[in-house]
Amino acid sequence: MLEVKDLHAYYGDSHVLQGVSLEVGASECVALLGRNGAGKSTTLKSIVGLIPSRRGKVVFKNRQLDRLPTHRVARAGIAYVPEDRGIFPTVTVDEHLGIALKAARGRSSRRTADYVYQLFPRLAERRRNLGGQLSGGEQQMLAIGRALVSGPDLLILDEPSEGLAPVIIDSLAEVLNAIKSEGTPILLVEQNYHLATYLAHRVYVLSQGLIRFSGTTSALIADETVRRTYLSV
Amino acid sequence: MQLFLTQILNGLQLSMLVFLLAVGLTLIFGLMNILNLAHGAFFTLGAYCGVAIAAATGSYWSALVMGPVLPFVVGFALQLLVLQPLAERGRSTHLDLALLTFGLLFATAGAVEWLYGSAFHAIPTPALLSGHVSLLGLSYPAYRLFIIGIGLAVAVGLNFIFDRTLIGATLRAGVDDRAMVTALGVNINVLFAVVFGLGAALAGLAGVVAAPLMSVYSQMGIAIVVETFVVVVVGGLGNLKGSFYASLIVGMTDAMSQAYLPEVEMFAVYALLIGVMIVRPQGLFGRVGRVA
Amino acid sequence: MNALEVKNLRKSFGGLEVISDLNLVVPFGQRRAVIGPNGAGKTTFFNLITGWTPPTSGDVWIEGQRAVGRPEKIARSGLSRSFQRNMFLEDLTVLENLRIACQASHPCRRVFWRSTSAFGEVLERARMSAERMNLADCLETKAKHLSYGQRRQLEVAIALCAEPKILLMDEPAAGTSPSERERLINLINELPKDLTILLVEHDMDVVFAICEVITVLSYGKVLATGTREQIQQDPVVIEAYLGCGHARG
Amino acid sequence: MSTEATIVGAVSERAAADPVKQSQRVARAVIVAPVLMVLALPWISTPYLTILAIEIMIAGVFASGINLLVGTTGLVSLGQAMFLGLGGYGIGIGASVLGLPLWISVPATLALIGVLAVGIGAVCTRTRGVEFLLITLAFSQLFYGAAIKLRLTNGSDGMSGIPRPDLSFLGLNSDNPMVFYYYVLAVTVLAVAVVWRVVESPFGSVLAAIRENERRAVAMGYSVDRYKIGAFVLASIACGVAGILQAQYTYFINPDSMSWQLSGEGVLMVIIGGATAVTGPLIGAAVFVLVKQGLSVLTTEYMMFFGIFFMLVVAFFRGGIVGAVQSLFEKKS
Amino acid sequence: MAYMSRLSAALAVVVVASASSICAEEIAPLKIGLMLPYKGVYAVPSEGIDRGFQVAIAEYGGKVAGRRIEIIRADDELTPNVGVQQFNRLVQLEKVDLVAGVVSSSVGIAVSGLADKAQMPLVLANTFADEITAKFCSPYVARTSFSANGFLYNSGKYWASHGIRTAVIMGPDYSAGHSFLGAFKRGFEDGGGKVVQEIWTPFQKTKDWAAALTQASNSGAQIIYSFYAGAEAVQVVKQHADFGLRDKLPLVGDHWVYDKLNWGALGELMVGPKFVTTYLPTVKTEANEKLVARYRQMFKQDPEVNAELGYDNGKAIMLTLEKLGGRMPADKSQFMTTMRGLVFDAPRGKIRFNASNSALLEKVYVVQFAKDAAGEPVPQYVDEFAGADDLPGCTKSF
Repeated sequence: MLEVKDLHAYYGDSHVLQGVSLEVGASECVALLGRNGAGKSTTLKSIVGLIPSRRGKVVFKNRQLDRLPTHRVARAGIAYVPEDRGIFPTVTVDEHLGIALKAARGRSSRRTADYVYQLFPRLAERRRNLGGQLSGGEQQMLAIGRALVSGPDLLILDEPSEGLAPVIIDSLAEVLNAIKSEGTPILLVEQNYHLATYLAHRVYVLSQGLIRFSGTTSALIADETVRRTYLSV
Repeated sequence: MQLFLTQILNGLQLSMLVFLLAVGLTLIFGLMNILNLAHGAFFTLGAYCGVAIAAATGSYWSALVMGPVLPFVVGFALQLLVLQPLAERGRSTHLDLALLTFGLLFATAGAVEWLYGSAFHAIPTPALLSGHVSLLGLSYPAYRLFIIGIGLAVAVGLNFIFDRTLIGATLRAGVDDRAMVTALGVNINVLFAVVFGLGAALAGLAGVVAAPLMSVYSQMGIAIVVETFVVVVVGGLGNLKGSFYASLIVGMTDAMSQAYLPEVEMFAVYALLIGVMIVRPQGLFGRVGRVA
Repeated sequence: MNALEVKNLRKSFGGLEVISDLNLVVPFGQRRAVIGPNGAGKTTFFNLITGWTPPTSGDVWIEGQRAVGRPEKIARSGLSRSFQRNMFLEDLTVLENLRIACQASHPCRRVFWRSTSAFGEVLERARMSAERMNLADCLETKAKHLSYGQRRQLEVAIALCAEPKILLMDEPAAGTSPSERERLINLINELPKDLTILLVEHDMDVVFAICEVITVLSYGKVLATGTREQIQQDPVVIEAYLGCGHARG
Repeated sequence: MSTEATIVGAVSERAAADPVKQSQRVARAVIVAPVLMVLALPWISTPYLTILAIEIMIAGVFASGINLLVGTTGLVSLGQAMFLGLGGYGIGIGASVLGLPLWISVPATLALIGVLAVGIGAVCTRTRGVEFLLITLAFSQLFYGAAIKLRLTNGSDGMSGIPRPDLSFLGLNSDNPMVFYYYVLAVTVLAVAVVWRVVESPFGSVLAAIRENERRAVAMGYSVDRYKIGAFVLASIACGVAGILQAQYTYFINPDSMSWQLSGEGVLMVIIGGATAVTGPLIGAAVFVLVKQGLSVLTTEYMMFFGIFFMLVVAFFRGGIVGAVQSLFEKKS
Repeated sequence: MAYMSRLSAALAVVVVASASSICAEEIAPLKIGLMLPYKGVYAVPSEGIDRGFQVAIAEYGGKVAGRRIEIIRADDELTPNVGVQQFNRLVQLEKVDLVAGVVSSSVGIAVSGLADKAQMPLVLANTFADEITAKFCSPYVARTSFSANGFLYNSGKYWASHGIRTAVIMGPDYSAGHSFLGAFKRGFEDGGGKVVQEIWTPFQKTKDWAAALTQASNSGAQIIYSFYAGAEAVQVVKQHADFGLRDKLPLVGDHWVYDKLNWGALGELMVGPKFVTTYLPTVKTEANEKLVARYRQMFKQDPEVNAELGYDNGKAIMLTLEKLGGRMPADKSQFMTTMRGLVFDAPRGKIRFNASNSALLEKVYVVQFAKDAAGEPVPQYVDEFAGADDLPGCTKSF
C-alpha cells in the first residue's frame, strides 16, 4: 500500500529525518515508536506533505505522493489524525464531518456521517456542538471519525492516546481494533508502548531521524536491548 | 429632532459604506492573517471599473454588477500568485505583508493615474434612485437609503454564508487550523484566494457604490485605509459580526462628531480605537485568541 | 524552612480543575522528580510555581518567602526553570544567550549608556556556565545551529546563569540520544550539592539517575511520594501510571 | 552589530596576505577616507548633493529611531512619525507661540516627547505583533488629527518660520546650506552614536533578547515591559530629533509630518537598509532618498515605480542591503 | 567603521554621476522652475496653469532677448515638505533662475520662506491666502494672481446687495478656505448680510458632506457660500444636489466650485447655479482674444480660469525679463522691483501690483453655465463688479 523510501526532512537548518524507509501493507497495522524528538511525528507529516522541505520517495497505491501538496495526498486516500487532533474549535461536529465528506466527494468508498455516529454514539449526541466544546476524548473520537468518514485507504494516527484517561484509552483501543479488523490499514505513532504493541502487527523504532529497528511486534517485545536503548521500556 | 434623525441616517449610510470596506479587510485579515494595506487600492480599482463600465454601457446597474469583477480577479491573483508563494517561502510576517501591500497601494494609485489621468470622475446617480424618500416626516435621498440597504444585504448574506453553509464551515476550519483542513483534502490555497478576491470585490463594490456620491480619483483609496483598519480593530480582528457593529460605531461616531462636535472629528474615532485597545485589546466583539 | 513549599494549590481552567489541592515540600539540596502520566498536570504545576500562570487558590513558598507576582520576579528570587520546548534567542550565539541570561542578575542590566564589553565579569560568568554544561567549544555558534543534545545542554546552562537556589527542569533529556542523555545526566549530577532540583521527566532512567525522591502526580493530585523502590511497588501508582485493560497489552 | 565584524573580518582576511604594515595602512585608509569624505562633502560636491546629504542624514536619524524598535526590539511601529511631528511642532510652538530660544525649546521638546513616549509606550507595549502596529498607528492618527484641528498648531497650514540654530557666536549663519550641513552632521553623528551605544549596551542586549524570544527573556528574570517602554522612549526621542532637524531644514512643520505614510516610509528605510545593523537605517535612508529623488527626476509617474520598488524590496531583500552585502561576504569566505 | 567605507563608495558614485550634469553650457538658457501639484487632487487645475504658462512663453517664441527659456517642472505633491524638497532641487540641482507656479497656499507659505532665505525669485501663480503677501511677504516673492480678499470681499458685498440676507459659509479648514470665506464674510456682513453658520471640513480628509449639508439645510439661511476645489468641489456639488437643496438652498461659490474641469464628473449639475469668477473666455478684449486663439491652436480647447492664471504668471515673468534685457540681475530682488512696476492688460483685465508684490484684481464676473448647441457648457455673463484691495499686514518694506 504505502512505501516510504529514504525520506529526509528539515526544520530550518536542522536535519530531522535522515533517510527513513518504511512500508505499510494492505490491511496491516504498523506502529512507529521512539522517544520524544526522534522524528515520529515528522515522519507522518512528511508523508502527508505538511513538512515543506522534504526529500525522498513516498509511493501509495503505485502513485508517487512526495511532490504533491497535502490536499492531493488526502484525496489520494490517506486520512491523517494529527497529534493535537486538529479539531476546529469554531466548527460543529456535523460540519467537521461535512467538510471531510465534501473534500472526499470523488471517492467511491466514502461513508456517511451516520457511519461515524454509529461508531461513536457519543458524537451523535453532540452533533450540534462546536469542536471547542468537546472533551478530550470526544475530540479524539471526532478526529478519528472525521478521518474515517472519507473512507480512506490508509489511516495515519499520531499519538491517539495522548492526554486521554486510561478508561478512554481502553475504549479507543477497542475502536481502533475494530477498524483494523475491517481491513483499513493503519500507520500509528504512539508513546503508549502497551497500546502500540496491542494494536500493531509490525513495528518500526525511530531514533534521531533513522529507523533503528524493524520487525514484528513480538520480535520487539523479545528484544530487550532495543527497548532499553530506544524506548526505555 | 428632524436634524438629529437625518444625522442618524447619515451616520448609518456612512457606516454601511465603511462596512463594505471593513468586511473585506476583516475576511482577509481574519482568515489569512494578512494586514492588507492595499485594500484601498481595490476600492479605487472598483470605482474606476465602475466609471468605465457606466460610461460604456450608460447603465449604473451594469457598473454595480461588473465593477467588482476586476478587483476580484486582482485580489485572487495577488493571493494565489504573490502572497501565498511568499508565505510558503517564510515571508509572511505582518511586517512583510503590511509593507508589500503598502507598496501595492501606492503603485496602484500611480498606475491608475498613469492610465486614467488625474481628472475627477463620477457615476451619475441612477435615475431610479435619484429622488427622495419621505421617511418619518423627513425627506432623504433615495440613493443613500440604497447604500444602507446594500450594506445590510451584504452583512446578512455573509453572515449566512459564514455561519450556515459548508463553505463557511470550511473557512472557519481554515482559520482554526489551516494545515488540518488541507489534510482533509481541501485545496485551501484556492479557497483562500477566492476569499481574498471576495474581500477585494467587496471593496470594489464599495468603490462603485460610493462613486455617485464621491469623486473618483487615483488616490481615493489611500486616505480610506486607515479608517477601515480602525473598524477592523474595534470589531475584533477577523470577526465578521464585530466588523458590522464596529462599522456602526465608527460611522456614527464620525457622522455625529462632524455634526455636533466638529472640534474632535479628526480624532474621535482614533481616541475610540485607543480606548478599545486599552480596555479590550481583542476588540469589542473579538473572542480571546480567535486569530493569532 | 524548606527550599520549596506548595500549599493547597489549585488551578482550574474554565470548569476543568487541572491541579486540585496539591501539597509538596522539597527540602534544601534535594533532587526531586515529579512524574505522572500525560495530562497529570505536571506542566501546569511548573507554570504555577514559576508564576507563568496565576493559581486559582493556594500558594507557593520559596525559601520561606511567599512567591507572588510575575515570572521575572520569581525568576530573580532564586527559582530558575528550563523549558521543555527549546526557547532560545535563536539568532544569537551561545555566548550571547548565556551572557544575557547572566546579566539578568547583574546590576548592569538597565545600563544603556555603556557597552556590554565594559562588564567583563558578566561575560566571565557566561563562559563559566558554558563550560559547566560542556558548551565551551561552541560559544560562537548561533543557537539555531546547535545539535539537539547541545540545545538541551544550553537550556540547562541558561537556567543556571541566574545562579538559582532551586532549579526546575522540564524534561531536560527529552528526545536525546543515549549518549547525549548520559552526558547530560553526568553534567547535572556534577552540579553543586546545595542546589535544589525539581525535575519533570518521562524517562525513568533519567529520573532514577538524578533523583533520590520521586513524587507521582495524577489528575492534579499527589498520588505518592517516596524513593524509587517505594514508588515502583506502590499499587496505586502502577494502576494510575500504566492504566489498565487493553492499554497495558 | 555583527555586520561590522563580518566585513572587517573579510577585509582583514584579504589583507592578511600582505605585509602587516600595508594592511594597517589599508585599514587606516578604510577608516579615514570616508570620514574625510563626509567632512569635506560640501566643499567637494555640488550644493544639491549637500542638500541631498542633509535629507539623507535627517531620514537616517528617523530610521535609526525606528530601527531601535523594529530591528532591535522586534516591535513594528507604524506611528513613529507622530514623534517626528512632535519634534517639529515642539520647537515651532516654542519659537512662534512661547517665544523661547532653541536652547530651551529643544531640550524641553525632547523631554516632553520622552514623557509622552513613556505614557504611549506603556499603553502600546501591552500589545504585541499586529496589535502593536495598529495601536501605534492609532496614536499617531490621533496626534495627526489634533495637529489639524488645533489652533495652536495652525491647523492644516502648519507653522512656518521654524528657527535654525543661531551660530553667530561662531561667526556662522546656519541659513547657509553648508553651515547647516555641518550642524545636521554633528547632530546625526551624536544621535546615531547614542543609538549605537544603546544597541551595544546591556540594555540593548535585553532588547535583542525580547526580539528573539520574549518568553525566554521573562524567564531569565527581565521585566520586559519596562525594557520595551525604554526602547520606545529612546526611539521616540530619536524620531523627535529627526523632526527638529526636518523642521529646521524646511523652516516649516505641518500635520503631514505626522502622517502614517511617513511612518511606513520610515519602516521601509529600515527594511531596505537591513534591520539588524546600526548602519542599516543610514544606508536605507540614503537609498530611499536617492531613489525617490532619482525617480521624480526621471518620471512623473514615480509614485507607481516607487510602489513597485517598495514591493520588490520587501519580496526579495529579506535582510536589506546590509544583509545582502553580509551574505555576499559570507559566501565568499 | 567599515560602514563608512561603503557609505563613501555610495557617495562617490553619486558624485561622479552628478559631475557630468555640472558642465556649463555656452549660451545658457534662462531656466524657470515651474512647481505645480501635477499629480493627485489638484492635477487638473495644474494642467490648466501649465498650459496657460506655455502659451505665455510661446507668445514670445520661447525666447527673451535671444535667450532661450527653459521650463523645468517639479511636482510638489500638494505637500509642503515635498514642495520644499522640490524647491531645493530646482534651485540647487537644476540651477533655475527663478521659480514659478505653486497652487496650494500651504506649499506657497513653506517655499516662500525658503525663497526669502535663498534670495531666489518666486513668482506664485495661485496661492491666494492673504498672508502670503501680507504676514509672510518677502522682497523675493510675488503673486501674479490675486488675494482672497481681493476676490471675495466685494463678492460678499455683491450678494448682500442682491437680496441675500443670510448665508452659511462652508469650506475646507485650511488657510485658503479661511482666507476666502473670511473675505466673503467680511464683505457680506459689511453689506448688511448675516452669516448664520460656519462649517469647516478638514481639508482633503472629508469624503461625506451629509452631516455638513444637513446642518446647513437646517440653518434657515438663504444660500450656502462655499469655497472648494477639485475632488472636494465635485463631491460637495453632487451631494448638495442629492439632498435636494439646489432650489431650497443654492450652493453659491466661485469658479473653483463650478470649475469647467469638473464638467466630466458633474454633468448636468453644472448648468444653472450662479457663481463668481475672475475670468470669462468670451470677453471681447484684445488680450483675451489673443490668449483664446493661441490656446485653441495649441491645445484644441478653450482656456478656463486656471489656464488664464497660468498665462498671467508666465506673461508677468516674460514682461519682466524683457525689461531686464533677458538677464537676471545679480541682486535678484531687482527682478521683483521690476515686476512690481509692470502694468499690463491681461485676459482677466488690467494687472497692477501693490507694494507687497501682489497683483490686484480689476474685475469679478458673475456667471452661469448654459449649454451651447453642441451640449458643451458655456459660461454666460450675468453681472460684474470690481475686485477689492488686499488686506494689509506686510511689515517689511521693499
